[in-house]
Amino acid sequence: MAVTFYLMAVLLLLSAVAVITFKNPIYSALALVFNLFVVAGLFATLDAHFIAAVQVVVYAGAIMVLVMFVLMLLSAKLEKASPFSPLYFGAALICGLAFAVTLGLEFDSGFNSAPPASDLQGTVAAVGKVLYSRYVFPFEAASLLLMAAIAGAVVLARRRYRTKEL
Amino acid sequence: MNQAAISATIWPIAFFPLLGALLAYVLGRKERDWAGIIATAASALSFLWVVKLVWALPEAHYFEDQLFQWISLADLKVDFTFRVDQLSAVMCMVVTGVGTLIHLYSTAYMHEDEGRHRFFAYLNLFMFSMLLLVLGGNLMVLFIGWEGVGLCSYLLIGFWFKNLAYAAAGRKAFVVNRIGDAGFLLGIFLLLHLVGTTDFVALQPAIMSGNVALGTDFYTLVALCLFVGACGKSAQIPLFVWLPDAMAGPTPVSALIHAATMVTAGVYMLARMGFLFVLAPAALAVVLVVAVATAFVAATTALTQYDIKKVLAYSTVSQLGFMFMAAAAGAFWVAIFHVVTHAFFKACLFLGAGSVIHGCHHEQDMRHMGGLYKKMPITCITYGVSVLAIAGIFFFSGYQSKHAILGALEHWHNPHLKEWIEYILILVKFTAFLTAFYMTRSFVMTFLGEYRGHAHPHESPWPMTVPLIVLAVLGAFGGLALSGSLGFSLEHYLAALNFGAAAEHHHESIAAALINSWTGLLGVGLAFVMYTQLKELPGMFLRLVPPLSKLLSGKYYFDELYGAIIVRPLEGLAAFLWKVVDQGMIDGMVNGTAAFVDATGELRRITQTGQLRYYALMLFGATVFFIIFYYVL
Amino acid sequence: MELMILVAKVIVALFLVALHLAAFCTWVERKGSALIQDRIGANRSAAYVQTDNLLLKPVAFFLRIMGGLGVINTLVNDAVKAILKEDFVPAGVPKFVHALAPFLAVFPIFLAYAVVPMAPDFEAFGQVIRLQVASLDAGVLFLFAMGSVSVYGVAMAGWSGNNKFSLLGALRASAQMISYELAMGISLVTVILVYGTLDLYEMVNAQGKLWGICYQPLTFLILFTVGMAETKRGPFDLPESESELVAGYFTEYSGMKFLVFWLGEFAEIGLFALLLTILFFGGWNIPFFTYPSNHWIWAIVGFHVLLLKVVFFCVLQIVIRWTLPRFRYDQLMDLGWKILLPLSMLNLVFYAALKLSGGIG
Amino acid sequence: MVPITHYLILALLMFSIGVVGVIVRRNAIVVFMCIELMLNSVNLTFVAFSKQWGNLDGQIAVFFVMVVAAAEAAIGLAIILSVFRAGQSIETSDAAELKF
Repeated sequence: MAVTFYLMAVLLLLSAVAVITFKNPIYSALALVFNLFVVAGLFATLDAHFIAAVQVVVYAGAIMVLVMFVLMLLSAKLEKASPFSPLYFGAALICGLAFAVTLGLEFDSGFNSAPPASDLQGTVAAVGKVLYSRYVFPFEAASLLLMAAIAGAVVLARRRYRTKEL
Repeated sequence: MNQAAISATIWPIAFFPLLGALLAYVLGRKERDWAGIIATAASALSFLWVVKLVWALPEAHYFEDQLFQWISLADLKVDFTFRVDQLSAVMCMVVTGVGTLIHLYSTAYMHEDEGRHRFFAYLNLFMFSMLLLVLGGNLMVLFIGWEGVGLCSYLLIGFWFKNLAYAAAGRKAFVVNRIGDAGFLLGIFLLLHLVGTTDFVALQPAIMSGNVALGTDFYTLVALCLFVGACGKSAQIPLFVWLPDAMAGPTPVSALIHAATMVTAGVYMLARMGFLFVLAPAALAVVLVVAVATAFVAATTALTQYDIKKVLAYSTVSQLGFMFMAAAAGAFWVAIFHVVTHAFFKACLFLGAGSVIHGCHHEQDMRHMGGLYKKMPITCITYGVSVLAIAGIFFFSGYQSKHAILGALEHWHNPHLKEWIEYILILVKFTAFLTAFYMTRSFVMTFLGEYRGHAHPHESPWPMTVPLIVLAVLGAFGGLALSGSLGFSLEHYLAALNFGAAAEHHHESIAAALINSWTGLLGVGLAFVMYTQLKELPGMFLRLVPPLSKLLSGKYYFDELYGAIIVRPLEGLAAFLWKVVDQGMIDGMVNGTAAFVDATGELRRITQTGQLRYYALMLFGATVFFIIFYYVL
Repeated sequence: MELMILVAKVIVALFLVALHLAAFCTWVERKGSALIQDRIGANRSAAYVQTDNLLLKPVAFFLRIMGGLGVINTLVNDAVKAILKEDFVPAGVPKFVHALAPFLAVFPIFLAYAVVPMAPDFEAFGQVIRLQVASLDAGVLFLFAMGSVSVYGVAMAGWSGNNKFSLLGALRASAQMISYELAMGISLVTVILVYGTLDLYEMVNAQGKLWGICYQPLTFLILFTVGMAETKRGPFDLPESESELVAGYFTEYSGMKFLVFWLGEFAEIGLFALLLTILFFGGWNIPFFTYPSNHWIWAIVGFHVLLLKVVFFCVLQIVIRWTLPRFRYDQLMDLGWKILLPLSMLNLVFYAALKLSGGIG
Repeated sequence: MVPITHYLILALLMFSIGVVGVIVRRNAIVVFMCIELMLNSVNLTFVAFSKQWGNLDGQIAVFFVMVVAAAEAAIGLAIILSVFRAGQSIETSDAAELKF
């Protein structure tokens, strides 16, 4: 079990680094898809089966497909490569490291390293029961949010006036 | 009002003019001539409804029409109620009757004006407000009408608002009225606070029972407050200065609003609240002093005026003083009597003046008139009859009411001023003489002698002469008809206004009456002689006493006085507030804030690179900073 | 022991079912299309196999029969040809992605076979065995996830071809798949609602008395249509329409990689047939017959009953593909968004109301 | 079992990588993907805590994060498309005109 986790962890970090280092955004997207699958796997190791499945369906199956779709739509026209900016790279690296280190320091004080005590199973039935009882109003609100997002996307993406052809 | 209520439909009386105002404006925009017809019709309908109601009004009863509950706040309940009792009936008759005539007159007088749809809409709106005032069953409804007529007065004085002086006159009327209204409102609030109602029917027993915590002092206070309101509306010293200026409005407006109806609202209010005033003798004494002073000052000022409308205006102020004298003596029916007769002959005078002005192509200076009796016979005769009426010559209506006033003053039974009443009577009689004198003067200067102007005067068309004739007849015989001689006695009709004051009846012979009108005869005769035969005499007389003449032609310098003690300091304060407080401090603060934001914005602008990743860097950098700050430091 | 059973299951699922179905579909595609088009079709392979050896004579005869039916042509000749062909990779192509795409297209489909139960439980080796590689709690959800993931292979194939035909094909394919996924998801939810479970085995059990098709025909029709569109075949084959886009997203593929796409497509047909059978046609259930025990004999019977039904649906899909003309692209989108999606939503509401009123379940 | 701390550190590292990506990259879609990376690392902590405390609320939170992410993807990509139409570029550094 532990081996699976560490293997996944390594893959996760590698793919995450790949996301931000690939020059070609399509490769970044592929790396991210892989990353998301690994996250789903990590969810599975935490017995969150439903969330793992939803992760694959929503993230990998919908969001990233959309991203890929847009990338493919635009990629032929995106020849310009971003010039590398050492200033930003350095600043970002320092920022990220400081972030990791300062938050990591907190773990010393806050948590012991005892393994999880609960035998919680995130099955469809279990999650569904909580979702449709305690969280039914947020759930409905989420449906409204999605509706608004659909409407917004349609309005934004519709070509209202003819600009230069894509 | 120890009378029984009968419910009846009263609201159409006020509703017709309101509808008329709307229609006259809306339809008048398309076709100007419709406005006059609509407005006159609305006014006439209202008059007919009043006649119908008054005809059916039994003795010692009143009609009541409770429309809806207007205000409901905790304990305070105010109903929107209309009532027609005898007092209201008389006022309604005058307002709608004279009003209709003046509407008819205006259709001809205003027939060339571009804005006449506006004019008639205002006029009907005024009728509506005035009817609200006299029909209102409590002080609150009365006050709506009170403010409504003030508004219409303002609108109509400034009707030709393109003339800045006219617009300023309207403003002056409005502002001066506000001062009076403040007093009136205070009175209403005091009543509300201490008695808890403003309904007349409920108020009267409450006041007369004397169960008010503060007693007579309270009565005096409230009475004085209300009188301040009446002073403003009815142009008494010290708030009379607006009325002469109000002549800026079209002449029918002067006739209707500033002679016949609106300015008598103060008298009506006093009569309405008579039960309160009779319990406050001190207040009544104040009323008497103010009334006599007003009558005298106005009459003397009128002597030196050359503008025909100004003469009439000062005359109105003076006559209003007479009305208040009657009220001060507790003879409220007499006050109303004079209101009615005054409405007849003063409306006739104003309309006659309007006819002259109309005929002389908007000439108002009497020095440029004269000899008009040949050109405008009807106007001349009606004007002459009205002059005799206002002069108080027996049997004309003015004699009846003025005689009643003098009679009421002779029976002064107020503990205050008891010892002065003799002298006051002399002054009043002298004022009556002056009235006859200056009115005859205006008649002579206008109609007799040779024409001194350059226009081509002509007689007015029938819509103007018919009201003149009707009003002249009323002015001649109206007083007699109301005095009881012909079987109808206004005194008896308004018996409810008799709050224990001694009602003395003295039947007099015609000879005695003629003798009693000696002041009027003297004034008329003297003026006639002085202005037809001895034309140098008035000038000589004025030159003999230069300070007096200056004082008179300067209208006692009331405007200048107010200018010096009220307007100038206020202007100074306003200038200070404007230049120093508003422009300096407040604008400075606002502009300073803006300048500060502007300056800091310029600084912040440097950090706005528009680069997303720069913002992201700042965001995460700040997060890191705060984490470090919190955990490490 | 456990491991061996698992391996056996995988072999059954992958080789006995998935690959067999794919092969069978390929043959039906070839020979069936010839039948429909009144051609003879492939019949020459092994036509001249002759032998003098008496023992081998039946074998030669069998081969000749197979050759005459086109089986050898389809399964052997074509496969050999594809494997031996040059694996041509165009210039300027991201090679890794190009190579990865076909396998990404096929992988989720074969993975999906893992959660499908193939036969009633039976007892062997002292334990109850279920012929299902992974008995997932959320079996339908997994199927759906795999369906949505299979877009990647198509999209990457089209993009990595560095060819406008393949890119257009990929765009069409992914748009089509995304569009029809909505109706598919909602219809699956309807099915879940009706059976009250996400477990495919439980669903089959629920149809012991009455097949699902009897009381949810509309759901079946929607899912069947969506399945045709998801496999990008039949009248929905716009992403690879020869007359417009050469071969769509796999224009730049040849040899083995092309074969893999081919395989994936037919495996998907088989998968959908399997799914429809399990959801609506009672799986291995036989009308008016209940399996008397969980003896392994009955498991084999059930397995073949299931396969029979699956074969029927495979053939049905291929027949439709060769019968109906192709849609126009706007018609395709209209069908997906304006007809199937609202219809499936209404359908869901209807069954939800029915369930709420106690009509079913 | 692996202790929760390891999950948390893993999530932290992934989050930091996402942060660096957001700052360094200029392609709007890649920036968007980096944000997804960060969201996912947070999801991981949610699920890990959920397991730790035996409470499903964490998984519910993940569910809602996914809903928001889906909405964000729809709107975000539509905006990126609009930006591209307007300026023929999805570089964030090119969309810097609205700065004062």
